[in-house]
Amino acid sequence: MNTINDRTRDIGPFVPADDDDMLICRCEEITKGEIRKAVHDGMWTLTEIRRYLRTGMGLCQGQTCSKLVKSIVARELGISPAELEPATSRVPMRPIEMQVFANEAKEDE
Amino acid sequence: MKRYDLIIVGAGPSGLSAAVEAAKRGLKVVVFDENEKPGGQLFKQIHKFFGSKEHRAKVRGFVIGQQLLEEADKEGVEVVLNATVIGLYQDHEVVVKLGDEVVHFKGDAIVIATGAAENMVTFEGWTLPGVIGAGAAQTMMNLHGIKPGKKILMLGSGNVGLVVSFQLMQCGCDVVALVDAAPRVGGYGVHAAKVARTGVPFYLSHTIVKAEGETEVTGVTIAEVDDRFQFIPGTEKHFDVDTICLAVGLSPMSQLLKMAGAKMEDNPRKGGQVPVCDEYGRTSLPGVFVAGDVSGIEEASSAMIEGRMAGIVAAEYLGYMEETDLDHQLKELDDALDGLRQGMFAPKNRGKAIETTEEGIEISKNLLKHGFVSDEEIERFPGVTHRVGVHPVMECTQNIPCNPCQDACKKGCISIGSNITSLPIVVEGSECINCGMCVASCSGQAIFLVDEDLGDGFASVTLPYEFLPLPEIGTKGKGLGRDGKVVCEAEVIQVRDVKAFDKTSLLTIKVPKEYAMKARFFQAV
Amino acid sequence: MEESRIENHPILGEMEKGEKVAFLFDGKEVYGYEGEPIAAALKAQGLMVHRYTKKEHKPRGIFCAIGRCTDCVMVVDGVPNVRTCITPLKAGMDVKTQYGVSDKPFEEQ
Amino acid sequence: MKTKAEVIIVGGGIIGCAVAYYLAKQGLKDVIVLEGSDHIGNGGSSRNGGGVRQSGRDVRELPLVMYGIKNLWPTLSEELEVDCEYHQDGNLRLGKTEKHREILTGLANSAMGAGLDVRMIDGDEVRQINPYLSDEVICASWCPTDGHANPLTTTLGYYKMARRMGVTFISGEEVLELRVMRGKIRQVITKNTVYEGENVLVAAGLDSRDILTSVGIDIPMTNSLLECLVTEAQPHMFDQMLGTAEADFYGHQTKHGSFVFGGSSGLERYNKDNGMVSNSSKTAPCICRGIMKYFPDLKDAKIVRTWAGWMDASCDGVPALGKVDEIPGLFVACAFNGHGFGIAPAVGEQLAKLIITGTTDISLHDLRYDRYKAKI
Repeated sequence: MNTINDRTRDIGPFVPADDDDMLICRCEEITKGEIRKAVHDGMWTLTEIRRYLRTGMGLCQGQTCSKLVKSIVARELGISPAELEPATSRVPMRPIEMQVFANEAKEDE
Repeated sequence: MKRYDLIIVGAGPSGLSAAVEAAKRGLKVVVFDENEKPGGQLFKQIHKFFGSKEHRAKVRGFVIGQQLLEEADKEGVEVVLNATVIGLYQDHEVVVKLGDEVVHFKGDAIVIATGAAENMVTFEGWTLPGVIGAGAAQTMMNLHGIKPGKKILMLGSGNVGLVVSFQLMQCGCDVVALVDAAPRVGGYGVHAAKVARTGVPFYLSHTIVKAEGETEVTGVTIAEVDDRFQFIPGTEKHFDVDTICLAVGLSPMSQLLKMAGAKMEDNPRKGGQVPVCDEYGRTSLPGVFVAGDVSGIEEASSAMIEGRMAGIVAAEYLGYMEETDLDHQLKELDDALDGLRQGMFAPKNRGKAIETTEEGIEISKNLLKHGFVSDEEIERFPGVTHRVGVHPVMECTQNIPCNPCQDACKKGCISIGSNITSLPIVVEGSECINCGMCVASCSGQAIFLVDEDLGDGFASVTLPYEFLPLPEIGTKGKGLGRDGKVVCEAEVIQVRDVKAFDKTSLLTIKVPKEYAMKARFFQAV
Repeated sequence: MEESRIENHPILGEMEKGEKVAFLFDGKEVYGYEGEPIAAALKAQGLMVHRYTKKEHKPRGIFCAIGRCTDCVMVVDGVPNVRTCITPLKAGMDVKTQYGVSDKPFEEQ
Repeated sequence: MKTKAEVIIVGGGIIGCAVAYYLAKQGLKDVIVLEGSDHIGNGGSSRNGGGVRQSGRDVRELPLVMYGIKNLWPTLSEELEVDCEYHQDGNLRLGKTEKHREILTGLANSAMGAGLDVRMIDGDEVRQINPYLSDEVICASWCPTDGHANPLTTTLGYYKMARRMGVTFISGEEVLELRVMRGKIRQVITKNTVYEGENVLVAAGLDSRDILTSVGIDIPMTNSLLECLVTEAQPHMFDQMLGTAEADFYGHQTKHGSFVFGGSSGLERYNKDNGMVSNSSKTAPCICRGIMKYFPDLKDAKIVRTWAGWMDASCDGVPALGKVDEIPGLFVACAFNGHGFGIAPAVGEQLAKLIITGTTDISLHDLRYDRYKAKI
């Protein structure tokens, strides 16, 4: 947590790759190229990537793509994936209808 | 607010085990599970489990699930299904979606046993309908009775990929190939061998180039990869398939713990993001415990032991047992867990290329590369001997924690000894009575009963058979070798299907004498 | 038509099923077994495509089958984004292919 | 690592990023932005409801936000090369009771006095503008030039462009104290490093109070929890920004199709902090009930995420902004009270101008850091 990260560190230029149009986030339809470009735009944490591109913000809440995104970002930054803190998990763990979420069971029942 | 001594999230092997132990010690326990049916992945696991008696070895996964549920019920555990835990908040508050409302609960202690989620891998066309997770395949066929596809390619040679490939064939699907980018089969050799001998080709150091098709999968192209996992041009191979099944590992489903503020770590050896916890599942949050895959990917057998441990430490945490009893009660479980964590596939050996067995025998190269032990290699393993009359041939060639075969033989023909990972040996001077119990008890389907000389130039081979239709006596067909290729003519001379075999039928085939140690599967023509 | 159903299984025996019921798929009457996931009933009919994605209009079908990935969502009784792999089938349900978040094909949206 | 600069900005939220961007745009690129958390824009900047509105605001901050909406927001996406998802389709501030009508009329009148195009409309007219609203709504203030945008992409867009132009950003650098040397602000001290700057801007939200305390400046503010939620994507319904008379519910439909709503449960000032800004278990259900009263049609929409953030609530509800006269070189921008997003471009541009030239186009006098007085 809270490790110094100097965003001026040189990570080299963005080099287009053959598989840049590969879909990574299935829910929000975000490609590998978009993720790689975002890293070069300065989005160096998974939280920033998610906020910038919406990866992992779809219906599945990142359950499918988070590990994939992590490895792409780590590779682009030249670091180990384990060094990247996963984006925060948030309530609700599964999508829940508004009328159900609103309907709190009464204490006396 | 409704309060329990212990709230458990997840009614899989670890959650139910924790519930049973805690309830036995007097705790008021509730288990929430989001699924319609309890048991977690156990109900999709139709193969016999490995291990020893205390690990419920040779019992099929779904039966273990039923047993656990019965125990939980007997101990007064409340198991609530279709109950989605949507959040773990401060002050041990668990909010659950139940039907059309949300309910707030408090637990003096909480066990998170949410299991794991499947990893994915990308390739061109990976989003096409027809590309599915191995878990999806298991769910469809074993829970809902639907074949996931007709012609299927499996990616992943770990235990999940191997076991699911076998299950796909059991329900009538055609598995056209088993592919893995790694250079060696990742799962148990015995699981690989039972798939390979039915004729499924293994492509190690290969991966998927693309899934073909416009609106759904109609084919797949794979290619060989070099040691940096880059495609080698010119090695492409095409298969007509309608389904591609992905079994590329699991990740702990630890989000609830992260959300609640537990200290987390990223541990590749445990499969990803896991809560920091001690050996009994105590996390950094007082009163919050973990068990099973959520704290590190392992097998259901170890998840059950971890669950029991968590249930016991939770009981101690809440004062339902004396601290002084704790060590004593955990000791037995420590030993059981330690037993499971031995051998070539132990967590501590993950990623290591092991070349020889504990006995100093060279591991079969063919097994690792192609999924089967070659005819030449098999002779060097201690379970493979030659004798007059019927005798067991145990093609068990890797050190895995498993010993039901030793107990299965009432005549004492088979010995593993006190070290549960040792390779089984045929005991000198013992007498085989051809009862078949060893064949049916072997979770790896690696034991055969062979009579190398029936007279008239023929031999008999008795093999485990878990497919439909079951051939009848007199059925003529082909004997397949360990590699799944036709080696000889064969005829079924005996079919055994008794209750003690637990749905593993025993086929005895008659083959020419020279194929006694080569024919290992039967294909009717 | 029902060839994807496993009639008899060497280990599990005969599969338990609910009552056979009729439901609508894209306006056409089809049959399934009450209580099985909608996706299972559709798979038994040979259906592969559950929806077309919002951005790229690409087909999607069953992927995880346990309610996580949300790729199998369809419009059920007028409500979009229903996870068909974990939603039990009921008699008379109106199940439609989902286009983006609508049951209308993109050219009609 | 660069530790000396012409300007050091404490806080990598939208204010810090916007000031850095406008400084660089005006040629001052010798700037370091220090963000205490691991992520740029990790406080209110990425946790607010996305409103870009003038109506309902205190007249003291109206001139700034009106300036921003007129001059900066319309071209922001092109300027930042990111889709800020800015929609200028009006703001309905809704009322359900006569008391609400009174509050709204008061707010509307004072805003009109400050030159804002805002008027009171009745329930029927409200439903002509937004037919999905329930009959419980009896009136609203309507400001057609208000709107909403995406706080995440806007904040990170400012960061991206400032970084591209040469500003140094360092995250994970929590500032502990400032130090005055020879009568001027000079040092910015973190756990690991001592930075030195000619000018220092403190734009660190709630933490600004502790940081400024180290040089004897106090901005009276306290924390208050803001909680929001977002639904899955839904078919397009409406484009207006919505709020209520008592500011207990607000939200909009995003370009993505999801609805972002924030709301109050009445507990926000008393939430416990377990170190990770967590939601209360009671608020999201409360927001859902609130939404359904206004939008019964959304009852089947699924909530996919909830989140919370600390607001920097000042004693008089408007920010502290500008030059700290008694300490040359020190500037503040904090206490935005949960509505710092819409105003951020204007604040960023004007503060950059203030730092470079010593003057602003819009007077910041009413927002001075030392305006706070006792009531008698």
